Amino acid sequence: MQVKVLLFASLKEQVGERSVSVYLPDAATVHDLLHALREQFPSLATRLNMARVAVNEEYVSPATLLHPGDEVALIPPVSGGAHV
Amino acid sequence: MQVKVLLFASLKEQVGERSVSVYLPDAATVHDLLHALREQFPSLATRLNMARVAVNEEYVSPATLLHPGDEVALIPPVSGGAHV
Amino acid sequence: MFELWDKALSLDACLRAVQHAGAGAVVIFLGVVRNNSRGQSVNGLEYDAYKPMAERKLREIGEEIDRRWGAKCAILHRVGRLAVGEVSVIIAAAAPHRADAFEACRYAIERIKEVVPIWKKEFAEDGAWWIEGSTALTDKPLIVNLQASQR
Amino acid sequence: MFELWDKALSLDACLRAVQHAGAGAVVIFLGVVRNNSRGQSVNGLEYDAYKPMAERKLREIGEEIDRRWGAKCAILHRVGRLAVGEVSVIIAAAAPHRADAFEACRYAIERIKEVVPIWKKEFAEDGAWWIEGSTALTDKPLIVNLQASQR
Repeated sequence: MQVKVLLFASLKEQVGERSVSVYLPDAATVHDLLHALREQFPSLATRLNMARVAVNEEYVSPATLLHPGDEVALIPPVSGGAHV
Repeated sequence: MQVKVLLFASLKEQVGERSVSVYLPDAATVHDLLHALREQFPSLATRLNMARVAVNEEYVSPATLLHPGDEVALIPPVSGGAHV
Repeated sequence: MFELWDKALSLDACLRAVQHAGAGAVVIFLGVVRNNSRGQSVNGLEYDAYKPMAERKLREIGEEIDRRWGAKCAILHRVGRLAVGEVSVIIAAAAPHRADAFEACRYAIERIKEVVPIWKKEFAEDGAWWIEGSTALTDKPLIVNLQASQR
Repeated sequence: MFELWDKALSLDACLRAVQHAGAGAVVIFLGVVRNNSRGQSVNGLEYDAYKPMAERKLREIGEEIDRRWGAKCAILHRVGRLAVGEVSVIIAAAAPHRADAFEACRYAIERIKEVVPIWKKEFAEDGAWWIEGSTALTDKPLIVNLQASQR
């Protein structure tokens, strides 16, 4: 299956795109997705280690199964709220 | 000397005046003033025990000497700030 | 700005008084007249004050907050009669960091209830009561109902 | 009201969203862009966000605050480019009593920095930096200067 992965902040800027597409076998997990992203974008490896993954707007664990049509996002450590 | 004493909240309402005048010997203290007030306004006695005294807009102790022209005020326990 | 007003308080005025380029955090407290107190429904409040001393004490609180937290502070307090929903006090505290702004603002409201000569009268279903003493310091505030005691 | 805006935030809108007759205390937090950070002078900020998830997470914080403190809450957060002095976030919390309003408001800002997918980029004298991770949780936030790392 093909999964679209949303990128934000430094990840978006590094890749130059708001999202990337990754091809995964059926029944792939979030762990598999991260592995595929590291192969496809070696320059992101360090930042991928820091990021959490959200599926359909909820944080998920690496064991979570992905399904076609899922909205997947990489969430670097957040820094909103206030400057202080 | 004659001392004008400002009244607030329940004290003002009980007496029906914003201030009262009290005659005191020279070199009288705040303690003497409270004594004179208790004699002059027996109905205030309980509430006088709860009140602090301010002279020239500062809280003072019973031993403080009064001087002609001092602005004296009786300060019941305060309750401003907010209702909660 | 440390003032007692007999008209509606201005949040904008408080904000303008405290904002500065180094202030990353502003914490504001608004006291609002509730529709109930002590289990009774309340129609409104009246605040009495020793105005010059109250404004002086508010300013002293602001100076203490500046020394302790490096926060710039403004306090407006209503006097006179207030309806339910009206704002009785506004405190704004601006500091470089949020922890200081929160502590400063909280300190201001607690300190007001200890030292600033302002008193409130509650117009409740069970009568009109002068509340003397802070409900924050004693479970049983000293309340004085002159009408009742004069009956 | 739990929203991300790309224009100036409205304090009035937050207040209107939380006020109710039983609320005696309203505590408001404003985050303001400072002119300095990490010892550097700062020209401005840019906030990026995963908007639908961020608004959902803000709403979840509001629901948690309602359950824990009985406080009604509103949160507005800016996205896009902000100049020094502009307001990046407004949190309003209204509760029957002031202790709850203060705790609720403080909790909201701390929780935002943990779970809400919003990120800021600092435009400072030493370059433009994505700040990833909360300065509240670590002394050394993870900062990422893409220009520098690509040189």
